[in-house]
Parts: sequence; structure tokens; C-alpha cells
Amino acid sequence: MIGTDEITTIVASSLRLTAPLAFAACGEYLAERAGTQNISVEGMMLGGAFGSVAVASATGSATTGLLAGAIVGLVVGFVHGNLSHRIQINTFVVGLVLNAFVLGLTSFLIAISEFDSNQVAQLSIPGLRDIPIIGPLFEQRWPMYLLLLIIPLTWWLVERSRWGLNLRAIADNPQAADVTGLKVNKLRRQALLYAGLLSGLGGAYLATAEVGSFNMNMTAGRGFIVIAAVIFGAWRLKGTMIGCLVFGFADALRLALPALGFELNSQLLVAAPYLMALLAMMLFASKSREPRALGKPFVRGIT
Amino acid sequence: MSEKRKFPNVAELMRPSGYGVQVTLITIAAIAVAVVASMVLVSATGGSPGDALDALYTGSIADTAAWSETLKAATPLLLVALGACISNRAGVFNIGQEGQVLLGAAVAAYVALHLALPGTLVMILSLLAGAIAGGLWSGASAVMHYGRNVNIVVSTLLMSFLAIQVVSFAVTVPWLLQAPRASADSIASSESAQLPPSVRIPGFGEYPALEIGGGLVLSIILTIVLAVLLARSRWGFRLNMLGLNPMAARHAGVRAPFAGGMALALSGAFAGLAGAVILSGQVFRLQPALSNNFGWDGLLVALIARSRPLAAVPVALLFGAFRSGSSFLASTGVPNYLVDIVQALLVLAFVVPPVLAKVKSRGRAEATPPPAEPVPSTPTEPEKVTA
Amino acid sequence: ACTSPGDDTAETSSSASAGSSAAGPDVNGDGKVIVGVLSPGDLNDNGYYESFVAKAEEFTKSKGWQLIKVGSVNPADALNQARNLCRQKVDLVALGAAELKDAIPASEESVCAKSSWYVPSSADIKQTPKITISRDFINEVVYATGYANGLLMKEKNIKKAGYVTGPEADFSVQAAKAFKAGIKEVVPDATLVTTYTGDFNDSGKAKEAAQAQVSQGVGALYPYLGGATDEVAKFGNTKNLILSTPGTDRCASTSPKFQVSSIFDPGEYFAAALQKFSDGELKMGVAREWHIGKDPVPTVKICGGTAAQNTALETFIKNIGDGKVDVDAQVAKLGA
Amino acid sequence: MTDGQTDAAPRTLEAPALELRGVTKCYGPVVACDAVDLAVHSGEIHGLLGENGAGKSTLMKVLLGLVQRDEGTVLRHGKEVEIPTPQAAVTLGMGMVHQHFSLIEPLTVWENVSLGEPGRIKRDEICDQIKDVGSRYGLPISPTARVEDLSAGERQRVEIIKCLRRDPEVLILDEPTSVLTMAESQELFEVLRDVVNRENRAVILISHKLAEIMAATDQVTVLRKGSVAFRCRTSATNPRELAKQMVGREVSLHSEGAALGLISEDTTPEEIQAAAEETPVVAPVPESKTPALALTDVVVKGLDGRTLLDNFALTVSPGEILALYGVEGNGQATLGDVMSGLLEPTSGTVAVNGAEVPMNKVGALHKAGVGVVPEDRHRSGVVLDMSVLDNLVMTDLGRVSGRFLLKRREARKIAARLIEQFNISTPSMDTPLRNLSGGNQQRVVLARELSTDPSVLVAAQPTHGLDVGAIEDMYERLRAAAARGVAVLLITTELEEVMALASRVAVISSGRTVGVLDIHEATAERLGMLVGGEAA
Ligand SMILES: Nc1ncnc2c1ncn2[C@@H]1O[C@H](COP(=O)(O)OP(=O)(O)OP(=O)(O)O)[C@@H](O)[C@H]1O
Ligand SMILES: Nc1ncnc2c1ncn2[C@@H]1O[C@H](COP(=O)(O)OP(=O)(O)OP(=O)(O)O)[C@@H](O)[C@H]1O
Ligand SMILES: [Mg+2]
Ligand SMILES: [Mg+2]
Repeated sequence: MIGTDEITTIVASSLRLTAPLAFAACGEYLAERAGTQNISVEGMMLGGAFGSVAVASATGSATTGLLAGAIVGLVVGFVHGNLSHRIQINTFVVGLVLNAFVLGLTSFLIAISEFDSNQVAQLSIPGLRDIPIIGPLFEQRWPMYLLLLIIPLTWWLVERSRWGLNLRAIADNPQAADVTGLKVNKLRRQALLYAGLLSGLGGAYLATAEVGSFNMNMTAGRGFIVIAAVIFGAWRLKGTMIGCLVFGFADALRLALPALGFELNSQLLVAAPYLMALLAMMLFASKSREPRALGKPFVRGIT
Repeated sequence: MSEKRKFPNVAELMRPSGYGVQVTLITIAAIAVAVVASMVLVSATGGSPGDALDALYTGSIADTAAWSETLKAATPLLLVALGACISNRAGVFNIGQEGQVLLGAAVAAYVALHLALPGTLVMILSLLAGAIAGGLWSGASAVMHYGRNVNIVVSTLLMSFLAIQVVSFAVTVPWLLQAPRASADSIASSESAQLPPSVRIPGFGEYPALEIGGGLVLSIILTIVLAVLLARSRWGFRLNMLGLNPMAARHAGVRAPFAGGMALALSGAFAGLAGAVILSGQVFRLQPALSNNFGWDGLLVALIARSRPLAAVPVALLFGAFRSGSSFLASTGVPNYLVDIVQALLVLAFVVPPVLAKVKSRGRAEATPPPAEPVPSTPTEPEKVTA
Repeated sequence: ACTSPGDDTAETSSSASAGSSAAGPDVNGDGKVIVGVLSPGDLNDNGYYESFVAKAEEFTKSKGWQLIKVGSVNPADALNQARNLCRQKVDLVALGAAELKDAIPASEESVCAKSSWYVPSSADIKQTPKITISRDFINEVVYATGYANGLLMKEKNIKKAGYVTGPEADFSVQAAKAFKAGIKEVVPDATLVTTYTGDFNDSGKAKEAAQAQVSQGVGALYPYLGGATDEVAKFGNTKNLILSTPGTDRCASTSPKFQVSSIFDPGEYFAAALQKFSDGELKMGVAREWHIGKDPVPTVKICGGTAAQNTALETFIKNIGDGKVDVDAQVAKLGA
Repeated sequence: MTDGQTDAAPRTLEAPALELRGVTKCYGPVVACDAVDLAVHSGEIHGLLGENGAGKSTLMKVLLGLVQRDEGTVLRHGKEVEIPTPQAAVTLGMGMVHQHFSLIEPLTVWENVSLGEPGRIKRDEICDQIKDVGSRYGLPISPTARVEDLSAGERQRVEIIKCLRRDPEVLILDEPTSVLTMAESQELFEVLRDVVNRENRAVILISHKLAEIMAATDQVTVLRKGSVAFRCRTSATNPRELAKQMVGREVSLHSEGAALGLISEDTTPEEIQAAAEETPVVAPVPESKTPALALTDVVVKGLDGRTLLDNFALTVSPGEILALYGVEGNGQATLGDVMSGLLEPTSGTVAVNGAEVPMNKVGALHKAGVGVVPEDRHRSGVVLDMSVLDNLVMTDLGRVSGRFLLKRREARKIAARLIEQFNISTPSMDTPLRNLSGGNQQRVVLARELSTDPSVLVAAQPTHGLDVGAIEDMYERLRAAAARGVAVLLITTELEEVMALASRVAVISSGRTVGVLDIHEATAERLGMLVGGEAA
């Protein structure tokens, strides 16, 4: 029933659905490894998607749009960082408000503007793209290949760089890290900038690489799936990426199976990622892996 | 030396002369900034701020009809906010109200449409069923948290999306909630049948005269009861203790899984009740979009009210006014999403100043721990050790 | 079964009471004419919902009237929104789609006493003395759309068609059946692949669904979508698919390009009603039915079709209009 | 402060390695350091002595750039320097071992050691250096071990290595021995001696233990309430003098003396005996009665599976004060948590007055009559943001409430009585507890726990962070409680406290009771060996 063609289709679809998640998840992963449970990732992605389309339309260059999207995400990260790690407003409150704000603002702006659609170019590698099953890996919008840089970069940053060592330290014991001379809140703000940049890029990828235009609330909860992926991956990059793939794959299956001749109840399948994330949290999210100070604000003198 | 050791006196700062005035001033300034920023946005995008403000005013409080709409919108907001007050106080941060509202409405609809009992009884039962459904839904997050250490913020959020899918599914299934077709060849829409008038919540007054729904009366009663309970009851005391210092609470005999779980379930129950009230007081049929952001906005109301039920009343009214006013914005050509922007900015305007004042006073006494706020502290839980 | 005898402006009077008629467009007599439109959809969707307000805009502008348009109205909020329009002293309340039917009770209230009401309906909305209903029959037009697709598929020897839509709701399921039945009228052994993405506006997912269908050899694609239509269609263009529009005439559009315009544009019906309204002839308490083959709209066009194709389609449509085809029976038979 | 001029130390001609002139630091209205002058020379260990809150840590934080001074100058080798950041302090050749561990548990030793440094991570280089430093000073440690797997002593080694690796000219140790066994402390002092003699570094050793200062330092400076009260060559002074300078008046040997470490390891039992006679003797233990508190085979496992309490057993009789003595990190904190009801033992039983307490029920211990003064009152003893009143009644709401509602008037009556009885100084009973001083907060806890007439009182480190007056008060109240027939379990790491209060002493090591001695048999030596895990 299912031959290589069908598998190829699903693989290709999974990849495309995973990519926006994976970009944002790299950022979210790093933010969480620095101790921020950043729920404004949805807002970062949505802002990034909007920014990219707006700028791509204005400049006519989807690539510039992509960059602009990342910068919009960065700005959201900057605001989040300053609100929650400078003046110490509860990070979840900040996240909620930022999500609401970005959704409101982008809906407002899209209601009064017209944008041309722009899409970045496809980059396919002749020869390789014809390999069955993994062929689609080599026939993608070019920003997808950025992931090949960003994933190892994120890993390197967290696990090998001085900065990452500092981030891991402040996520686990900010008090001790502070005494050692690390600027805890500053580092967390920096981590949020990275998260914003990549989440914005994820949204921009969705808008300018996959879709080509902006719809109201076009991220439609993908940011929350990203958070679920980090938990699913038990705060490890490998696991997080697998989480993104699993969620992307689930969506791909849902969207592709009817074409392959399977009848299935799609309504309940829409809920699959949420269910899987909840299950994963119950099964694998071993507390010992969770950064100990995750989501807890740091104020010098309070333990 | 200890007796004479001078600590910066927080109570002193809190008095109207110090901290309070400062916070009030910054808050007013922040609100002004929020409003000005929104109006700048309006004019920058080619709208007229004056018209927009006028529309908001006319739509929300200019006459009895406007007030009716405002009160109607404020009702579920207040109910959701009351629930959020409970969970926030207990230090468990429920952010899944949107789904709980919808699920409450769905179960209430099921009861209202399927029970063959006298109308008033059915109405009461359906409200109860809505509350219980919301409570069980958020209670599930509590079970996941206390049983398997699943983060409450994340699980309530995910459960919320799950609820939306479940309800969207239920309204497409005839044996669950989908309305029967009017005739064999007509299209069945994805919603439930209308509630018969006998099972709807009665109210006072008839639109466009001032209309006060039974749901509003109910929520005001609940506000007062909750305010008294939080301030004066054993339960309220223990809840506060749990939120402010879970360890000390445990030492004092508060069972966090029980008290915190209960608080979470109760907050869900209030959200579910809000859904049931929307259903049987306003919309009269279950639709997948019935929750209409009441869950999210209700949570924001509680945040602005700093988890105090009485303070939630005016804030819910304000947000209700925004909702009713927003539909008048359309005539000015300004997209009504403006209201979402203003609301988000307003939350910041209310949340930032106290923290800012605190930071400033910390600047004076560098590491004096700031007073905890009634705003949800980050969910902290007593260290658990395997049994 | 839905066709009713009568001339091409058939108006069935409500049995409840005689329709009230107004003297002119200024129903409330305040010296201004204001038209208020409520739409459940995105007013910038380049399609179904936008067409409704676009027509209204065009018409009111030409008459110098004022238009209040409220988009993305939550069905649960329809009643409030309608009341608010009435409070803004509109002379005509127009609902953009039947989803907002819960607003209708407002027409009975005193706030709306001085407003006329226009309600489009494909479902069964109860006629009341206070509203005028405009009813179309979506099965007919989608069935004809399928037929048009069938003609094009036959030409290209395509056996597989695709249908991508949002949530799996009765109306979208129905439309799929009608589409399939229409195709099968021409290509009896054709198959239809149906994907429900869950969201009319999520372009990302809709595009994935389309790509999956294309990879399975789909040669015609019906993006029965809202905000996601254009992106799916643009993708379809890159694969040379036969594309049909969900409601509006877009034969003139170049990006994306459609091969079939399935026109059940609510704006067309509304424009007709507005004309009557302007002439003071829009009666409340009556329903206006729009049948393919009988009225100018709804209809189906093949964009740049051959003469033979056009004739075949025209005949087919005419047969439906003349009641020679029992659409519902055919859909039930072929669409299953 | 004329006696401060008894400084007879021969001054070296070269400028001191580190010199402070008039350093002042205020935290809001609290003057933590008040015009402090201090000179530390290379090649000597300089003791910095002062009671809790005297400003020792703050002074050092100023030196390390963690806190900015308000006034004064800092000189290195006679040259004025600024220390805006911890990195600057490192560049200036200053390193510190902090009072509380500043290690990140999930990280490895080498990662911890390199934490806070600038530049790229050079893993192999760091690992080599750790091995190097380790072998040079006799501090063996595996660079790739995770800190969470290390014992307290090993962690201390990591801290010291971390500090020494940066080759500091001035090495500061803030109460380094509080978590160490006596043997480990001894080892540490040898390392320090080595560092000073062989490498001519300067060491500042902060402590409030007189014995330690006497044994390990060359120079001593005493801080009192933020200012320098006394400075002298160590060899030219004696513990009594230092104690007097630290407190500001003569101290009696028994209660305050104990708190200050006057009774040191070399105090003889006779001295204690003599001291004990100064104060009312604890009532003799009636043998026949069932113990008020009996723990049998209590096992507690941590989240990571480590055994925190290992078949722990203990009995306390009514009217006695039993001290549970041991070095930090050997399970006392866990026991405190168990007795506060914060932890549920994996197995084993706790019985109060002969009746087993259902440990899985929250609040059961309290109901059974166990009062607890927890080790960290801010963590589990009080709710800082509730009022004094609320904190005084919170463990026993039954007394001040009906079925549902609180009886405010009743509560106020009880609170007023307790405030009066326990001498709690507070502006009003509605003041947030946060605004009270540490000593008064501790009194609130004690008052609350004793107000319900418990049959057992567990006092975990009850004098931590208190000043002398408060300590004295606490001791009196504990004795009074015992005299009333309460079984008092005193969990402590201070030998002096044991000697001052207890009638029996149990020693805990690695989560087990390794010995129970009558106070008359308990010599510092025997206790020391027990603490170290050896049979006495
Ligand atoms: N060559 C190296 N250079 C710098 N740091 C390194 C190097 N090798 C290992 N590390 C550090 O040592 C630590 C342990 O590395 P390792 O790759 O074993 O990860 P891990 O903690 O075992 O992760 P997991 O168990 O989740 O797979 C990491 O935190 C990393 O920072
Ligand atoms: N961050 C801070 N904010 C406000 N006050 C502080 C802060 N840190 C210390 N203090 C106060 O400054 C004084 C000196 O504190 P410091 O920690 O220097 O004492 P210490 O001598 O080290 O005491 P200990 O022996 O308990 O460590 C104390 O009264 C303390 O309460
Ligand atoms: Mg008029
Ligand atoms: Mg100190």
C-alpha cells in the first residue's frame, strides 16, 4: 500500500512542517537552558512571520524579509527580557501579554495593509534529490539548509562555549553563579535575544519560505508546540529536535494520509501533538534533567 | 543589636504617602502611555484617534444599551478572573482558561439539551455541569503536576488546545452535540441546537433598556463570597500560605497536592461556569468559537486586579467596555484589533509600575527582598522526595 | 428538490405575514443611508467574504451612502454585533453569511425596529417578517464546478482530483460530494482525494495537504478554503493543476491563475438586493432564491475554455436550471 | 577602642599586600561596614573575627567587586585600585572561597572551576591545571566528576582549587570550616599554612570560631557592628580577650561563651561541669517513661536516589535536651525536614509518646505534638509576606477559627499574649514578618511552636544568624521548655551549643547515628572521632 513514493511524500512534508518548529525550538531550547520558560515564542514567531512578509513586500526580496522577521523576533525577545529579567515581572505574565500584543498588532496591521507575496528560492541538489525517501532532503527552500548550521551552532553554544557554560550555570543555580561573578539576568536576557532571533526566523521561514504570505494568526499555536518539543526532548537539543520531527511528522501524516488513500478522523488528529506532548511530559520529563531554576526569577539576596 | 537593627520598613513604603502614591502615579503615567501609544498607532495608520475614542465611548457606556453590552461581556470575564484569583493565590498558575471555558460550555450544553427535567432545574444542573467539567479539566493538570511533576503552566496551556479540538469535534458529531438537520437535504452546521428558552438564565430588564443577566448577579454574589472567603476563612488563609511559602504551608499542615490541586480545579470550575453562563445567558447554543477569548482576557483581568476578587470587578467592567466598544470601532475604519493592543498595553501599565517602584526601592536597599506580590509567583513547589 | 417554479425573480412570500415594504433606502428617516455589514470571515481573504463587502462598498460609494463593515465576527457574538449596528442607526443590516444567523432575533427587537435586514442563506433559516432572505443552493453550483473540472480533466486525461478544505464540517463534506459527483458526470472512473486541514486560513498546512495530493498524482485541485486559497492556488499553478475558485469570478486573475471560476459570490446576490433597496423595493418577510441556470449568478465558468467545453458546461447548467437534473439525487449517487 | 592599639606586631617595611582604608558600605539604613581599616601582609594568615552580621562577608564582597563600597579606598601594595567587577578582582590577584558553596551541582568539576572566567574554554588545560594544583597542595579531585556526586569535603576542595588555580596573591576564605569535619578542617589549615609559607601569599580567614582563629592565624582583626573593634597579633592575645572584643563586654563562659566558641575543642569536661553549675541544671531524665520521641530505622532517599538518612534511630525523653551533633551535609537538614513534615521517610517509624505517627499525612507530626524550629526559617518556618499575627497562629488554625471562618479577635488575643511572653519586638502585630529582625523572626517561630504545648520540640540550628542577645534568650527558652517536661531535640553543628545545652548528645554521620553519649562522657575528641565516622 505504502511504497517509497508515499514515504518520500511524507518525509518531504514532515521536513517542511518541522523546519519552522526546529528554528524556534533551537531558540527556545537555549532560553530554557538559561532558565527562562519562554512562552512568548508564539508571539516571536508570529511577529517574525509578519515582519518578514511586510519587509519582503516592501523590498521585493524574500531574503531581506527573512532577516527582518528574525529581527522582529529579536525585538520581542528584547522586550520580554527586559520586562522579566530586568524589572522582574513574572515571565509567564510577560509571555501571555506579549503573545496577545503581537497577535493584536499583526491582525490590526494586516487588516489595513496589502502585501505582495514573496517566496525564497528553492535550492535543490541535482542527483541527490532523486534518491528515494531521503531525496526531499536535497530539494528545499534554501533557508532550510540554515538549520544545518543552526542546530550544531546551538549545540556548540550551549555545550561548548563559554557563554553556554554560563547559561547552564545560571539555569541551575543562579545564586551561586552570581557569586562567581556571572551576571545572571543579563545572561538570561541575552539568551532571550537568541530565542527571539531564531523564533522570529522560524516564523519568517513559515511565511516567506513555505507559504509566501501572511494570514492573521498564521502561526496558529506552533509556538506552543515548540515549548512542548523542548519538554518532550527533556531539555536536550537532540531530544528537542526529535520532538519537533515527531510533531512535524504527525502533522504530515494527518495531511498526507488522505491523499494516500487513508480515511481518518482528522479532527482528533489535530489534537495529536498536544496529547503527545502531555504524554511525553508525564513519561519522560524527568525532573532531574529540568534546569533547577527554570522559570524562577533571580533577585540577588533571595534564595 | 537585632532589636535595633533597622530594616527598610516596607509598611512605611506602602502607606499612601510613599509607595502607594508612587505606584499610583506611575500607573497613571503608564496608562497614559498605553492610550497615547495606541492612538499614535491609529493615526499613523490613517485613522482618527478622536473618532476611535468616541466610538469606544459610545459603544460601551453612552447609554443603557451600551451598558447592557458591557455588563454582558464583563460577566464571563469576572467569573474567569475569580477563578484565576484562586489559583494565582495558591501559587499555581493556570493559563488554560480559554479551553476550560469552552469545555464548560460544551458540557453545560449537553446537559441542557439532553435532560428532560423542569427548565429551571435543568438550567441549574447545566451551570453546575459546566463548572464541574471545567474543574475536572484543570484538575487533570493538577493530577499531572502532583503525580508526575508536569509543569502546570505548560500543561494547562496544552490542555486548553486539546479542549478546543475536542469541542470542535463534538459539534460535528450528531450523537454528541451537533444540532440535527432542519430537513434531510439541508446542511448541518457545526454547532449545537439552540437551548430552549426554559433552560436559559433569566435576567432583569429588556434590551435596549438596562439588561442585567442572571449570570451577572451570580458572578457578583460569587465575587463577594470569594472575597470574604479569601480574606476571612481558614481555606483562604491556607491558600495564601501555600502561595506565599509552600514549604511553610506544608509544615503548617497544608497538603499541597490537595490544596493546590483544589485551587487549580476551582479556577477551572469558575472558567467552566463562565462558559456555561455564556452558553445559557448569552449565546444559547454551543459553537466552537464560543469561548471568544473570554478565557485569556479573564486571566488578564485577574492579573491587573492582582488576584483580588473585589478589584477584579472594575477591571472586568473595563475589559467588558472595551469589548462592547470595539464593535463600534468598525464605523471609524479602525480595525477592532486595536482593542487587543490596548488591552495588552493596559495589562503592562498595571503590572509594571508596582514592580518598577519595588526595583527602585531595591536600588536604595540593594538586596532587601522585595515584598511578594499577590500576582502569581512562579509556581514553586516543595521539594519532593520519593516515597 | 429545492427548485421552485416561477420566473427568474421568484420571491416566495412568508406565510407568517405580509411583507412590509419601505418607501426608500432611508428606512429610519434620519436623512442618511447607512448600510451595516457583518461578516464571519476575514474581509481581506481575496475571496468569498471579501467579495461581499467589496460589492457593498462599490454600491454604497456610487450612491453616496455610508457603509459600516465588521469582519471576523464570531458567530457567538453575532447578536451583539447586530444590535450594535442597529444602535448606529443603520438602515440595512446585512449578514455576510448564514453562520451569523443567531443575529436574526435582533431584527425583532426595538433597537432594530427601523432597520431592514438582509440574510443570505444556504441552510434553512426560518423566514420571519423582519428579514429578507437570499437563498442559494450550494450543491448545484459545486456540482456544476465538478462538471467543469471533469471536462478539463477529460481533455488532459486526468483521473484524479483533489479537494482541500478546512474543518470537517457538514457543509464542506457536502461540497466534496457534490464536486465529486460533478466530475464523475464526465469522467466516471475519476477519484477524488479529500483532505481536511482543520483551518480555512492556515496556509502552511493547506499547502502541505496540496503537496501531498499532488505527489499522489492529482491533476485538478479544488482549494475550498478561506485565507489559504491563494497560496494553495499559487502552488497549484506551479504544478499546472486545474484550479477552481471557491466562490468568486477570478478568471481575470493572473497570480494565482484559475481554470474554473465557481461563482456563488454572495456579493452578487447582495448587489441585487441593494439595487432593490435603493429603489425602495426590498421587501421584508420574503426570500429570494438563486438558482444556477436560472439566474445570472450563481454560475460556473471555464476560464479560457474551448467552445465545446463552454457549450457542454452551459447545457449542463441550463439542465440544472430547468430542473432536468435532480442534483441532490445525483450527488447522493455519484458523490458517495 | 583604646585597647585596639595593643598592636605590637613588627611591621614589615613593604606596603601591605592589601589594605583597606575607611571602607563603608550601607544596605539602606543598615550600616554593614563602617569605616573599616584593614591591612593584610603577604606571608601571613589574617583572621577576621566577628559575630553574625558583623559585616565580615560584606567587607569581603567589597573586595571581590560583588558589592560596591560607599566610601573608602582599597590599596594593593600601596597603590589605590578600583574593583568594579569580580573579574577585576581576579585580575588584581584576589580569590575567594565563599561562605556558602558557589558550585553548580550538575556541572563537572572542571566546568565549575572555569566558571566566571573570560575567554574560550580550554578543557584539557583546565583539567591539567586542576590535577596540578590538586597534587601540589594535596587536594586530589577528579576534574570530570560531577559536583553533585561529591561530598562536602570534596566540594570544599573544588572551591579551593578553583581559587588557587587563578594564582591569587590574596586568598580569602569565608567561614570555610562550617561544613567540614574536624579532620577536614585540620587538613585545610595545613594547606593554608603551606600557601602562606611556601608561596608568600596572603590569606584572610573569616570565622566566628575563636578556637579556629587562635589555632590558624598570625594576625587577627575583630569586627563589631561593622567597625574594627580590635586588632592584634594572634600570639599576643587569648580567646577571652577576643570574645570580649567581639561582643563588646565580658562574657560568661556558659551561654554566650558557647555561642562564640569559647568552649573549644580543648575545653575540658571539668570546665563544662563548672560552667553548667552556673545555670539551673536540666532536670534528670526519668528512666521509666516511654520516650517522647522515638525514631526507628528511618530511611530517607533523595530524588537522585542517594540515601540521606540510613536506618536512623534516636529517642528523646521528656524533659531532656538531646543534641544531635554532626557536620553539615550528613543528614541533619534531612532530619529537620522529616520532623517538619516536609519529607516523608521511605521507611521506618516515628513515634511520639509511644504512638506511631502516620508520616504520610501532612501535619500529622504537628498534631501529635511535635513543635519545630526549622533550620532555615525563611524556607519553611515563616511566611515573610504575612503578618506577625498570621505567622503566630498559622500552624494551629483550629484554635482561632470556627468551622470555616477565622476568629480574628481570638487570634489577636493569642498573638498579643505571645508577643508579650516572648518579648517579640514589632511595631504591631499586623506588620509583615519580613520587617522584623532575624532574632525576632526566630522568636515568632519559637513562640508559635511552643504555644501549642508540644511534647517534643525540634530545634534545628536555632541560633544560626542570631546575635548574642538573641542566642542567650533562645538558650534560656529551650532550657525552660525542657524544664517543663518538653523533650527537646537540638540539631546542631556547633560543638559549643552541644556543650552548653545538651544532657545527651547523639552524633550523626552519613545519615546514621554513630553514637550516643552522655554529656559527661562527651569530649571534643570523642565527638570529633565520631563525627568523622570512626568509632569512639
Ligand atoms: N572537548 C570538550 N570541550 C569543552 N567542553 C566539553 C568537551 N567535552 C565535554 N565537554 C563538557 O562536558 C560535559 C559533558 O559532556 P557530554 O557530551 O558527556 O554531555 P552529557 O552531559 O553527558 O549529556 P547527556 O548525558 O545528556 O548526553 C558537557 O556539559 C560539555 O560542556
Ligand atoms: N544584601 C543585603 N541587603 C541588606 N542587608 C544586608 C545584605 N547583606 C548583608 N546585610 C546586612 O549587613 C550586615 C552584615 O552582613 P554580613 O553578611 O557581612 O555579616 P557576616 O559578618 O558575614 O555574618 P555571618 O557570620 O552571619 O556570615 C548584616 O546586618 C546583614 O543583615
Ligand atoms: Mg437612515
Ligand atoms: Mg558571612
